[in-house]
Amino acid sequence: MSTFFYIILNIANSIDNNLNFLYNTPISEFKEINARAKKGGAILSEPILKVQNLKTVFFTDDGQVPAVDGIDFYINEGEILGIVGESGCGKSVTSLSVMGLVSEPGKIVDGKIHFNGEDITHAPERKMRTLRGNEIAMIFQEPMTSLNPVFTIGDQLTEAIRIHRKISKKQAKDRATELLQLAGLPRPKALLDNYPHQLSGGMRQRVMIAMAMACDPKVLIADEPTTALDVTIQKQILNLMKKLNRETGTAIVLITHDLGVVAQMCERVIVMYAGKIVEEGAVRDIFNHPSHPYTKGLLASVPDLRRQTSRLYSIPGNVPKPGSITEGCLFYPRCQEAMAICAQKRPGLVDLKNGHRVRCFLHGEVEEA
Amino acid sequence: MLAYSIRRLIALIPVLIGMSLIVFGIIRAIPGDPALAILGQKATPEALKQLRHALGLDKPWYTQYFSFITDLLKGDFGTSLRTHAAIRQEIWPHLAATIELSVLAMLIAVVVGVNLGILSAWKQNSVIDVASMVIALVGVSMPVFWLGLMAQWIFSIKLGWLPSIGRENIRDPVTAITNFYIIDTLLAGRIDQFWEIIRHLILPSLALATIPMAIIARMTRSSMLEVLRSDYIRTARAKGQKMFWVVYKHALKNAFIPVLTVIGLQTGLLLGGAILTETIFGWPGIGSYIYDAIQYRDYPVIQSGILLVAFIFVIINLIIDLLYAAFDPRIKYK
Amino acid sequence: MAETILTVEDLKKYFPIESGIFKRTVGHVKAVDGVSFEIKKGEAFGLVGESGCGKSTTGRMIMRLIEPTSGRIVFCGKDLTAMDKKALRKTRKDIQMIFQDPFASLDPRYTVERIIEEPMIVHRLGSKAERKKRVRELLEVVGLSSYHAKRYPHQFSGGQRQRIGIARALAVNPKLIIADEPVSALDVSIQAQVINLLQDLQKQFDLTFLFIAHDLSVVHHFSDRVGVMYLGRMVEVAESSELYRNPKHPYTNALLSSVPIPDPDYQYDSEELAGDVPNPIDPPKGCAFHTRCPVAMDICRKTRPELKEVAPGHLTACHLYNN
Amino acid sequence: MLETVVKPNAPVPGPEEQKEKVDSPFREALRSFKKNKLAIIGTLIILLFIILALLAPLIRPEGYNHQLLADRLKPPSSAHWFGTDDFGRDILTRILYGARISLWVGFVSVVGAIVAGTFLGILAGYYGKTVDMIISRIFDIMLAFPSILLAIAIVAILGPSLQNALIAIATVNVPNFGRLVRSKVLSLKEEEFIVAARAIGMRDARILFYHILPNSLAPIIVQGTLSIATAILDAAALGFLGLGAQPPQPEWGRMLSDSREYITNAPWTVLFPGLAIGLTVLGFNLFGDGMRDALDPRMKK
Amino acid sequence: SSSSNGEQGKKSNSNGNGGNVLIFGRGADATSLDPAIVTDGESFAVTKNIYDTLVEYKGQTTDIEPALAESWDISPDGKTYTFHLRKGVKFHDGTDFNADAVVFNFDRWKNANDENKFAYYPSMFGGFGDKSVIADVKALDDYTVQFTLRTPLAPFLKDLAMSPFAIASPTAIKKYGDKYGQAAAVGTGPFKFKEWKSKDTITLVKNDDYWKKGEPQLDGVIFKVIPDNTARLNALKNGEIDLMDGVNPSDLKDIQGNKDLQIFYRPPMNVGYLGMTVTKKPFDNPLVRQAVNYAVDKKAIIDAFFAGAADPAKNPMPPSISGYNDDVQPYDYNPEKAKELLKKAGFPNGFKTELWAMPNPRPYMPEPSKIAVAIAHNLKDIGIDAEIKTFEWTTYLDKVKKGEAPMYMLGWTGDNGDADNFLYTLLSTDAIGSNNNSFYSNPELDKLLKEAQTLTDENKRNELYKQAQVIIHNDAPWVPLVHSKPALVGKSTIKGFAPHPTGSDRYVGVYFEK
Ligand SMILES: Nc1ncnc2c1ncn2[C@@H]1O[C@H](COP(=O)(O)OP(=O)(O)OP(=O)(O)O)[C@@H](O)[C@H]1O
Ligand SMILES: Nc1ncnc2c1ncn2[C@@H]1O[C@H](COP(=O)(O)OP(=O)(O)OP(=O)(O)O)[C@@H](O)[C@H]1O
Ligand SMILES: [Mg+2]
Ligand SMILES: [Mg+2]
Repeated sequence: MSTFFYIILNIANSIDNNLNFLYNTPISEFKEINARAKKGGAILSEPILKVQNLKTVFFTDDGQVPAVDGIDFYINEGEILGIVGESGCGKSVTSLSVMGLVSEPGKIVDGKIHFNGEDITHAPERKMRTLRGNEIAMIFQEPMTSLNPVFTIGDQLTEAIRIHRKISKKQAKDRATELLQLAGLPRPKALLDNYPHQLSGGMRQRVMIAMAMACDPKVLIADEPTTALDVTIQKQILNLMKKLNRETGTAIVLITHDLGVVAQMCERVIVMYAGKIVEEGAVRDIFNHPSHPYTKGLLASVPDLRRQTSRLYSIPGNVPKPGSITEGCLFYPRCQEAMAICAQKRPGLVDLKNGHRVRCFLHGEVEEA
Repeated sequence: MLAYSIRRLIALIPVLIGMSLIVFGIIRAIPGDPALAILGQKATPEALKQLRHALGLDKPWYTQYFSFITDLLKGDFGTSLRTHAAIRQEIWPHLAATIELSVLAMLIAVVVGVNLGILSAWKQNSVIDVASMVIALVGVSMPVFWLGLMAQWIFSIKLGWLPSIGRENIRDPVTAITNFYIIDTLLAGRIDQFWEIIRHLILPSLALATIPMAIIARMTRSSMLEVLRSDYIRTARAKGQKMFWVVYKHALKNAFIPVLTVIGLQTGLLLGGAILTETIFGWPGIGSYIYDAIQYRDYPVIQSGILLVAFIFVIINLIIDLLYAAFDPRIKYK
Repeated sequence: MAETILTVEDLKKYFPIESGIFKRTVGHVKAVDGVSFEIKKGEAFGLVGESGCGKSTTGRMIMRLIEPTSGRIVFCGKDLTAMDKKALRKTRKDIQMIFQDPFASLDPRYTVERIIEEPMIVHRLGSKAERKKRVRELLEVVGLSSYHAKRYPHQFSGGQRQRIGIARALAVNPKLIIADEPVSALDVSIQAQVINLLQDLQKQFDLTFLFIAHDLSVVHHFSDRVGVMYLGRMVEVAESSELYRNPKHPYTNALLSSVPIPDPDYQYDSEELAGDVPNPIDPPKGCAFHTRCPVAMDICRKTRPELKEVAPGHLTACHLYNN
Repeated sequence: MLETVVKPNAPVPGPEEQKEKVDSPFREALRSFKKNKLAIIGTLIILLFIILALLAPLIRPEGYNHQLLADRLKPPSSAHWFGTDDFGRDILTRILYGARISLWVGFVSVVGAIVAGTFLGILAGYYGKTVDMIISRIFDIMLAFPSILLAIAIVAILGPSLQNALIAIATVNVPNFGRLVRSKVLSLKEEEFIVAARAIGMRDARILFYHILPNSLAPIIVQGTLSIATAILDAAALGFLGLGAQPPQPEWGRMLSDSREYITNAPWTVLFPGLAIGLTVLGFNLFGDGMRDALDPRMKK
Repeated sequence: SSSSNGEQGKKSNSNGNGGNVLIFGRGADATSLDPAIVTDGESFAVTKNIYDTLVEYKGQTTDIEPALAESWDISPDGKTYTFHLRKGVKFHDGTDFNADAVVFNFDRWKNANDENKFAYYPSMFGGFGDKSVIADVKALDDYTVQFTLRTPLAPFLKDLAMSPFAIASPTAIKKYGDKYGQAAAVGTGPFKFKEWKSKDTITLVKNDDYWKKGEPQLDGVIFKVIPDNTARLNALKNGEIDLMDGVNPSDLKDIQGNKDLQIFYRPPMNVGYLGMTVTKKPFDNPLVRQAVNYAVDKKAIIDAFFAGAADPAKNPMPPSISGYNDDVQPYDYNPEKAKELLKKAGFPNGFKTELWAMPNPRPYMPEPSKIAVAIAHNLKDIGIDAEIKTFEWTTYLDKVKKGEAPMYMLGWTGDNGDADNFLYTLLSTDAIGSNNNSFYSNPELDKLLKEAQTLTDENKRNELYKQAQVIIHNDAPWVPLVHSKPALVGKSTIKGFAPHPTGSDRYVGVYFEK
């Protein structure tokens, strides 16, 4: 039932995107539209998080690294959005940019981030603090190192709660216990007094999830939450996230490099390559009809348990570092379907149907703006 | 933890025995005759011979070592060759003087150094960072004795703000109870005297604190930088915690662990290495006590003094190890 | 089929847990607890299992980089466990290893040329010129160019480094290659390149592989036969396709159903394994898997099941198949 | 002997593979070192002192012991930039010649400590067990002694002289390097590339000298340069106590202690030697820090 | 500094200590307060004020005046001394001072036979028990003591005035046993021992019952250890101490210009010299030794490193001691002559040698290593290349005494103001192995010195000593450098202080000007 609901929502949003209407609308109007929409009782609503043309550059000694090079995406309430891409393509920097946590020497140089209709791109630290962990929460790839080793689980959980909720320590503790239970952890009460090192990786990742859920965030950004875990544990964690998403309606941005995980979890997916979005759309569309040669290659190069192929498809060459390719399509050097134009011009995103977009000249000669 | 400490202490025994052997060996290897040192320039050869006999210096070394060790095990440091006083009684005031000085110096070094390090790391590459790191670098680069001299010259000779030497106002001596004058004056209820003690402590403790402060600041900074890059700091920030608390709560407790090692090492160094500062500031501490004894070849005093300092050093390290457990729950001593 | 090149019999490794200053042994990590299998010439034998189940330890014991606590390793008819140091060094020419971490397994101070040449120097193969020539050939074989020879490892990407590691392993014409998670650290697109390369080399040089990985789909793809390990023990051994089609052990089953399939329409078996892998210091009595096993029986808590052939060429250690 | 490889696989062209500079790790380190302003300042300071030390006989051919009692304790002037000391000797000249002593002591004592420490550290780290136990305990014991007292004792045994101060400083530093090398050997032993070397069938000795030692070099060099700084300070401290260089050698610490009685009347006699020590030590500290940043991968991203 | 004075005054009043306590700053601590067992000046400086001796040096001389003995008779053969003791004197512990106390003290030293304990007794009186010059000490009545000597001893009375022969309370000595001198020190002197903080302070308080009426005028004396000369002077300038010794000569000029401070010069009873080991080549050649004598510019050295607080020396003993030969013509500073002599001795191009310098300052030489540098520079001028070597003090003494040094610097402070204490002690053949470190031996000289020891006629003795000095001058085993007048610096309010040549001062007659 809920899946159906989401599909509808997706379609509605895709239409909006295609109209390219909302992007250029000032916030005040946005609110108006929203109000109108509510009045009319329509399910059409603005995305909870919207990123436009985000560009985050690292100003290193060896020059500028455009880790995130002008990406657009949005996520609606209650949705699970997948972001896939290989190592170094800018997935983490994207999420950190949204959180306002890009560290030196990185800087958001361009673009807009709207949360709940509000522009938070360059919001002051004070404002960001009220959002972080409260409205937007985040969990990281490494469960082993993401918890502070010298404080108890209880300390860290109650802290997460008490930063945003004016409640007593006792109440915070109760809430923490509840959260741990929600995350499916056994003996939640006893766990509060444990230190991270006394927990297994899977348990720690659950604690991280519990912590992220502490203040019922509207958006949860999960940056490769299961990469470090064994498959059986990964399954537990993924199931947990799905359950939370269903029960609390928290929108999840699921960052991963595992296409299997995306297929299992997400409704919509963004494929990133070297700091740019190369393809975007509903999971089914993309898995069934990958349009970008990179996406195609990626899908073909994953061994599938269900069949014994003699040889895997492999994309030649290496993933380039963002900024290392200055001319033409970023994928051009590895592309098997490359054309002359690919070497000279940068492709822009071409809209296919149903919000399926692809950055490739094969689908139309749209140049990057 | 108690059991662990006891086991550590037991394990110290071979180290201490090794140390005592080395100290003993070194001292006997030092040329120069204690008898001559005692009797001085005017000594006659017969007198020297007789004194050597009286002091037991003509016995074979192993006999001397054995009696030294057996006495030591009985808690007896022996008597000074020169003053004939029981070392146990003589040494304490000196040790207390040095401890008082070192503890204060270390306190200054830790408080200032850690905060300087934190600020630098927090505001990496800012003016504050560069400034405090330059200060720290200059701090480790300047010879302490020179700094001490300069401080003395400026603050007590030129400006006359602070007393230049000693632990107390000589005209108003402290009645020693614990020999920690800060405590003694308070016990005696003499606030005026207490301030006088503090005034005497300021220059030498600052001079002594310079190097450890600089080292601690640098260590804190680099350790802090590493910690600030770690995932759990990102987690803490992602919770919406204020940067101040992220730094002072989450980062510091982790970053402090390597700093702790440095603090332990430096405290040990201060105890034994205060000689120069003690000389300059006329501080009647253990360093000058031992140095004096070396000059006079006062074997029992050198032996006991160095061993005591080394022992304290080892104990400090043990305490530091136990403190690790307090800071880092991953370390468990059982 | 072909002759057996490697036989591992009841291999065990108990790491002592030392404690205190006196280094008293207070217990043991039973990293590998009685593992047996054999590998035939020209075959790729895959070893899967969750983290910490003893895969690497097994691999390293075969190279005698770790001394086994007990058990026998017979390689080409020679008992490796009984060899002295010198003989062992000689044999190492025939068994080579590829490591998981392409960043840590190459000495950062040497050029690629030197790294690949070193095994030949150690085993005194060829003249200097011959060795140089061969290095270049090897580089080409693994898909690098000979102009890469003068570079240092840090100037390569992960996939390229892994190729260098492979070239080094090939340098002395080994008979058996132990590949310990050779692709786990690599990106998806690069992973396929390396797997393909390994497969090509296997055919080209008639190599035998012990292929260790935690990713079941990779093992499934690469290996002819697969062994599944759980907590230091082998729980199932079968031909690759047989294992997927017809898993016997509940653990293998769970493992298979946990692998995310890159297909949005795939229907997952919603059952998930409860709990974590138990602590190898204190493994559960009886069948080590019974604490997480959905179909555990009484006997599983008491008796440890033996690895037995339950179908031709299909072995499993589970009480379900005891009668 | 070697079988020729037949069919080459298709090479994988990478975009960045065309013409990249081939940089050894050393060159890379050098490059990052060059970018470090403070480190460059440190290098310049050291170079300055080295040049001055080398050129001292040319700049001041009259030597460091040219006394003119009539010119005692003259304040800085155009004739004597840093003034004169109580023998009427030019302080600048003495500082120039003193640089030779300080640099020499710092360098030689540290090299001595490195050689001895590395040897012991390798023994302890690689052979482990009893050897390790014994050596480590000796290091523990040596480190438990206050180093300045230990140095004083050693000088007392050998007699006060520059050479003996040098030996004392080297000895005191041995356990530092020993421990460093030992821990480095221990950690490298677990590194995968060492495991790989063993897997190749390499002998222990070869692993030690071709892989473990070269990889321990960076921290040793870093620690070494920083130790030169402390060694110079230690030598000055010993000189200050009269246990180092003997007069009329222009050792800076000795110059300080010889003129500290003039601090009120002729402060320049104290000021300049102190500054010379501080500056040189600062130079080595800056240089060492730069080396650490350049060589220690932990400090890199 | 005046403000800090006032402040301190206030505070000390609150402590009930009185502002009338003199604080004496010095470089080292005493070793024991039992003067009989110590040999170091720092101990005597304290005991001098706790104890009295039978007779006392007068003023700043080494002449004798009554002290605990009001008067004495000497038998014509010079072998019996009868002392009439002062009546009504009490030890600080309240016990009576009387003849028995004197006998007790002398018996204690004489019969000990333990040089570890009593170093000065055997060295001044020839040994313990039967070897001692003192055959017997007995009480004739409560206040009369008779000493019987085996042979006449010319400096006997001067010896008795020495600090080690101070009379201590028998009761206290018995009571404290081994701890006497550490835990307690009980004499009859002007001040009572109160507290000793090792290596820090020794506090003496006024003895209200002192036999000399109206003395002491101070309420107490505190001896404060400040090892460093500069630091000590700073402390004085800051008003933390009142008086100090061990002044850097270089500071004297500055002090002279300071209204708040005054300088006291201790009359010299010492000699600082450059010794040559005559058994070592090339110093076995008197010409070489003379050449060295001509080479050293004493005046320049005194100007530079004594700030004038020393007299150039030409004899091995200071002029204040009777028997000094002022007719000896000094070797003047004359490098040309020195070179000539060297040439004559067969060293036209000079030679290489070592010049040993003491590591730490001594009363007769405040900055030995600097003086060594200056001397080496002088020697260089005549072609002698002398490398300066230093050892730690005990090692230095040890090696010098063993004759290992070719040239060495050393000195001597007189004990009792007698010529014998210089010439015989330092340059007789008998003294080789103890204090004749040049290993100089001249039978002619020995004969003169031996003879002088037994004479009681002052003039005849002096004649012999004058001859001796000529011999020594010609043989030139030393370069006598200086007789230093060590400076003490005090607040200008200190009155009545006159430092004594022996180096131990009494704070009797000393007061602060209001
Ligand atoms: N602090 C930094 N300084 C310089 N470059 C950086 C920094 N952080 C990230 N980058 C660069 O930004 C690019 C994107 O990094 P990011 O961490 O977002 O990749 P990712 O997609 O999350 O990869 P992974 O899957 O490995 O986590 C990388 O090429 C990286 O080199
Ligand atoms: N040197 C060692 N000392 C003690 N325990 C060890 C040692 N090496 C490995 N172990 C333990 O042995 C067990 C098996 O380790 P092993 O590395 O073989 O696992 P693995 O299956 O390769 O895991 P991974 O997938 O994480 O590589 C683990 O519990 C590990 O902690
Ligand atoms: Mg990432
Ligand atoms: Mg492994």
